[in-house]
Amino acid sequence: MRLDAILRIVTKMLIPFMLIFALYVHFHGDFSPGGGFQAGVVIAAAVVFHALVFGLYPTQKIVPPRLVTLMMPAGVIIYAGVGFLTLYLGENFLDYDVLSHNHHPEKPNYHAQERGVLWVEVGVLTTVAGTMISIFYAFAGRGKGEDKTK
Amino acid sequence: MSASVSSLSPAILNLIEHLPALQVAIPMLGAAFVAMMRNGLLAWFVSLIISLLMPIIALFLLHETFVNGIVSYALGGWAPPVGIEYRVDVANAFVLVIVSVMAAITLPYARKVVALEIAEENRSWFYSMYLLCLCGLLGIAITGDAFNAFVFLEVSSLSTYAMIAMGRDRRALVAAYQYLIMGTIGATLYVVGVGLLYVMTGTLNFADMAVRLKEIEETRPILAALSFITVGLSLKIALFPLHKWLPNAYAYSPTMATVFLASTATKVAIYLLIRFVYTIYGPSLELVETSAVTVFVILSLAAMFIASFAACFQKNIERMLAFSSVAQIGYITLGISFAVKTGLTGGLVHLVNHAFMKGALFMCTGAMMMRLGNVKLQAVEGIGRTMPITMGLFVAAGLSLIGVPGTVGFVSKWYLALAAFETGQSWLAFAIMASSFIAVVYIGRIVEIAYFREPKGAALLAKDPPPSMILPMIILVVACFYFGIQADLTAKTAELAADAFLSSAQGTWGAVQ
Amino acid sequence: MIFEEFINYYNYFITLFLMSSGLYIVVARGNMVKKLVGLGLFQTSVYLLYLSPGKILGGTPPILAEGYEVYSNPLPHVLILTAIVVGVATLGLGLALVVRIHEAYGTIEEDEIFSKGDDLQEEDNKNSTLPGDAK
Amino acid sequence: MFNVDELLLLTIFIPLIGGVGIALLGRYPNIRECITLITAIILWTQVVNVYDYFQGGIIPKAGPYEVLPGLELAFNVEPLGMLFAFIASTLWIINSIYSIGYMRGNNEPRQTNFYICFAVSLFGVMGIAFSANLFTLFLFYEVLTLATYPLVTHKADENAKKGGRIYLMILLGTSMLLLLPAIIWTGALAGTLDFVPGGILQDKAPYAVLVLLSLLFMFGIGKAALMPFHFWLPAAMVAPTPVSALLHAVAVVKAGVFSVVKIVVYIFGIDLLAETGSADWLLYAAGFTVIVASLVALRQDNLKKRLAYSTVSQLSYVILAAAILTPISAVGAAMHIAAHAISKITLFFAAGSIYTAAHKTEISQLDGIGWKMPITMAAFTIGALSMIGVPPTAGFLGKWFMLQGAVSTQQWVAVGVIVLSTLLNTAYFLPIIYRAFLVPPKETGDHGEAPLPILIAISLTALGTILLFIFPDAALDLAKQMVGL
Amino acid sequence: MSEALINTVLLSLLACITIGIVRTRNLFGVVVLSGIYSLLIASVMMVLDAVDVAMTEASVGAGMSTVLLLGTLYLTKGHEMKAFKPPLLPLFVAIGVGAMLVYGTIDLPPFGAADQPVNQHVGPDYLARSKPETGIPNVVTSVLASYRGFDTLGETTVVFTAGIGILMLLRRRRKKDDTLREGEK
Repeated sequence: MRLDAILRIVTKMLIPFMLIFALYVHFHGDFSPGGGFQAGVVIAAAVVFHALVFGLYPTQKIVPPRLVTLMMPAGVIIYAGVGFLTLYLGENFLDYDVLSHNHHPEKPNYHAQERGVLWVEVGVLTTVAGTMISIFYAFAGRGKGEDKTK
Repeated sequence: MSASVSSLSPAILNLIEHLPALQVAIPMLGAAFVAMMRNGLLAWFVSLIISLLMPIIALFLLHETFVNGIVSYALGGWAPPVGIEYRVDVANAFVLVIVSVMAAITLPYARKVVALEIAEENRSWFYSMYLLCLCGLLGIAITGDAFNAFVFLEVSSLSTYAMIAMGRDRRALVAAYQYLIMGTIGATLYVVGVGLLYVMTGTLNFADMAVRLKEIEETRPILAALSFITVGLSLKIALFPLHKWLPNAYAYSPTMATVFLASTATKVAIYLLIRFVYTIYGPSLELVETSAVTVFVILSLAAMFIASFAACFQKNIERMLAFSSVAQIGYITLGISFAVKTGLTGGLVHLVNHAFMKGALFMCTGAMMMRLGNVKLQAVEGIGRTMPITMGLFVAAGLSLIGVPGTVGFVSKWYLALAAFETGQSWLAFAIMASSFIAVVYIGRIVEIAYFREPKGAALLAKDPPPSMILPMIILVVACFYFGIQADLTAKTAELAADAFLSSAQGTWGAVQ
Repeated sequence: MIFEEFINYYNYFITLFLMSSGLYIVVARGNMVKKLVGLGLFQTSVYLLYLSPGKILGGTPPILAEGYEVYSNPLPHVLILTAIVVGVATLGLGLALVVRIHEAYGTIEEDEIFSKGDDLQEEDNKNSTLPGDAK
Repeated sequence: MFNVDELLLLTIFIPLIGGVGIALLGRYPNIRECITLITAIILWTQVVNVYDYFQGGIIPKAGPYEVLPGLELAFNVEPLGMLFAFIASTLWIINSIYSIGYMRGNNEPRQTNFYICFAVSLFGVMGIAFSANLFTLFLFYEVLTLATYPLVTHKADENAKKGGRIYLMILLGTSMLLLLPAIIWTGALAGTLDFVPGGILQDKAPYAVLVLLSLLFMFGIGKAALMPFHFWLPAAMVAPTPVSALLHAVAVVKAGVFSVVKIVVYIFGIDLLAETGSADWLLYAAGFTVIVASLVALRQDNLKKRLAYSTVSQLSYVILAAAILTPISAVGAAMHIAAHAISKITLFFAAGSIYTAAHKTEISQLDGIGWKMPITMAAFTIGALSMIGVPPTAGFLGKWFMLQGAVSTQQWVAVGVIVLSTLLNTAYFLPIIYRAFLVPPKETGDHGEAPLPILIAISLTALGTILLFIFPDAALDLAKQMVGL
Repeated sequence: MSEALINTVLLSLLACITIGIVRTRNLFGVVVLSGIYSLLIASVMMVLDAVDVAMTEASVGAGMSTVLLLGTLYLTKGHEMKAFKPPLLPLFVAIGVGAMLVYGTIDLPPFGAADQPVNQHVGPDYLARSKPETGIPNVVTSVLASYRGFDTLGETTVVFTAGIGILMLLRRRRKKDDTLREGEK
């Protein structure tokens, strides 16, 4: 992957923007299209992009496979964890209303709902990004003949 | 929640109230944690704890449904139909108990075979897949929402494909691929059916759907939806002639996966089908008069005979048992298609009975596999002498499969044949008997090979598996006989479950507001 | 009038065309990658089936804002989001299996694989020595 | 110690307990065989105990234990069952003695398995004898089938495998495909499966269904060996002789005809069948079997095979007696069960004794053997006479009551069958006796009598054949109680 | 009406691409076509007001799936063999399912109507309740994460399941223990 310098510099400049875009997609999901899933895909795309330009090995140094592998269950744990937290606080599974300080069973609670939605979306993002990158690593690491990257 | 538990402390009471969510959420969270573990033994231990917890929750739920009828749980605190609802009656709880009990029995058995068959670094992931499969199956059985059922169907399916692909040799990969294709077609057809229903009713909640279907009655999208759902789920059930994936999938997957799937996976799909046919369509369609029932009877009969005959010609015991499973599924669907209480009870009680006997048979086969390297008929020659306990248990479970009186297989046959006479279709009773007699042939074949030939090769050195594997086998075989003599627990619960289905077909599953 | 009828049901016709084509590819083709693409088509048709009824002509996306009155139905969108994810998950797993099958058999054509053993049944497992000690 | 009901349950379970004991101590041959004998004797005393209670007017009952709604396990004592249990338990003692001699004399392998399965078979027999409803009967019927399968295939060679296959296929096949549907159908029609004097199907089923049911029941009980479901009996001849004795005399075929009689008397009811005529075909089917089986027996050179076909023929006597449908012929049926049991066991013991001592199996080899094995052949002669029905042997009694019944209702077909078959019996038994005593031996094989246990057993049964004729009262009383005479 | 017209045109294009996919035997061509297909269907989704879905389909269908397919083709073969079997059964199956769907859809409510059950029963509830109950203006997000949050948990689990499954199948092992799977080198 010895491509010319322009591509490498452009990539280096683009990737932060992609990540920022991912964060925008994630956190603005309440108001515009997007959310954890799409943001996760964008993050994964950024990593894939990096790997395509700089090679698998340098990318794996920055984003180690062990980390992305752990991200997959971590997202599920975050998501389900919110559910168990609401259970612990005495409401139904994934009933976010209870997540605020001044919780009244009957009154709707914007703050708590938004907080809950945010956290579960973080869970989705973690799992999706982790899975997508892992899958990419797995496919890329399984070269036709020898493992060139290792 | 109920008078019976009000005396308990508030914390416990709170927990009991949330049991439906815990039933699914615990294996899910457990799977995530197990996937993070590096140590296969630890992963097994955590899976074991979770698997032992599940039947306790399921039995609590069953008890709740005995006391209260229907237990409804609004996930996210949003009342249905806006939110997703878990709606448990005796019928669901019955299925939950079957699945979770089989899981709890499988896990102690699993440690040795998984250690033998699955590469070390994949072991914890394999257990994670198992827990996800369990989670998916329980999720399908417990949910009151058509789309939620699809999501959990996929959770269980994907984990199943992955587990099957971990089998002993390369054929497992092809088996997994075939199952993936068939399973996905099935799931997609199911979604199409649900989509049509959704377009016509505007809701995804089972109970709400049933109420609203009654208002619009028989329109063509509704009937098309029924056929899509039936065909889709029949693929998952492996109803003849959509069973092609099953023999390979069961024969080449790792032993633990075979044992667990054979005793649970198809059962849950059957439950979902009954739920649709009885609870959702029951109030609006005349069950008995639909010609679809005739088709179902014919397919069930075809499964009972053709698959049984196919079983007779298999050279591999696991494939033979897999074909026998297809035949046994035929009994269950036949029971359902009688559309009377006795028949439905027969079908439902066969769900649990078949889980017991097939679980036991596959466990014995797994033990043979462990000692002999394969379970082709030549390989098991003479093992009646060298592995007496395993083979003895195999024969005992085989008797149950044949339906000898005093075993659970007889109880199922009794109900089914009684239903045949009650509905005036006496010839079906003879068909049931004839097909179960074919089991004598294929079980008898193995008995002759195992007892009347001299052991050679690996069979000479083989010995019975360690106690951790024997014990689950014995438990299942004892269950096969105990519930054949004292069928109170299984048959009466199945009867109550049948009642629940039938009364839901009268539109009493409750409307939701 | 006929044109209107045509427009009214065009979505459903395309749905069933996609569905039939997808299913045709899955059943007729022996190439395992092609099959998975067909499976994808088959699943995609469902998206249309769900999304079409949710659309209200003259409506806007269900993002609440001042000045809009008619919104399309959000529920099908949510369901199809899930379905897309399920679809890609299935595709990924299927492709991973295809890669492994190619490594094991040297081909991804079903016909060639089955010709090596009648429906997988006859194949000998002479090399299936287990990693652990069986005794 | 136990109350009456527990006593009944205990009686049924004694053989099973004995079987467990044998399994646990199978390593020590002497102890193992002691346990067998002791169990047999305890069982006999218990059966006598139950009989005492029964004659004293107390009817022991156990159950019902509900398996599922409408399906119960239940036991009680009724005359025919009492008679059957008594015969079986008595003959088990003798058979055990004989087995010990035979199995040791022939150095058979896997003797522990043999004794275990034997005990379990007796468990099945006791269950059948004391069953109070069709389900219980069916359950133990199948227990008996499955427990005797390892016995039939005891030799574990190709022949044994084939014989066992036929044995299992016919017995399981008929019971599962015909008997079980019949039982379930009966349950669906009558709402109960209990054995009730006078039957439970009165006014419950139309004529056609009754005919169909009777066909299903009679052919479904494959153990009764009604043609064409008889050929498991010759096939099962591959088994060791004590097993053949068990099959033919003590347990299996007796369980078959016992079930037939029980179903005719307690499920259909004699009156119902006589009124509707729905079981008239049975008379002809049984008569056909009697004659044809006798003709086939004539042509057999293998001694055990000839005996086997004789059994097929004799069993159909019992069915014929039941099919005559008069109380007195039913008494004849019961008496014939007892008489045939004791005389046929004598004949089989004799065949086994010849095999053990002289290793001969064909009738043509038996020239002059009577002088070398006088006790054996004397016993054989008594048994054969009883089969023919010559007084003073037990076989006469059964035939006498049957004839009485047939004549009283003027069923000349039945009379003809009985007379003709008696002639045929004579024709296939007398030549054996003739050869044994009057034809000089061709070869000079050097053998004497069989081992002592065998001789003891064979003498006891031969004696029993005569004693049953002289003192028939106990058996006759029971038989008469059954039909309320 | 213009919405319906754009919709119609896009759908017709979709049908053409589908025919292309069925007929193409070069697998790279198939992958490219399926990428185009995904983009087209994403546009259809835009027209159908499903912006979230369109975004996902574009990134997943056109992006992720294509990358996966190309990766697979790189690891396997690029061309499809001619099928041995005559396509009668497949045609029958496809036509059967199609016919069933025709039968089923004829009575469906017409496209774009506001008065069908879907737009009467539960859907409007979300539109009406999202703002007051959760404060989230993007109703898709509120339904996805809150009202039907459990579905999304299940969906996340599906992704997780597939991910672990793929890793189990494809991850290079540290040691060569492949003796267990025959045929592999």
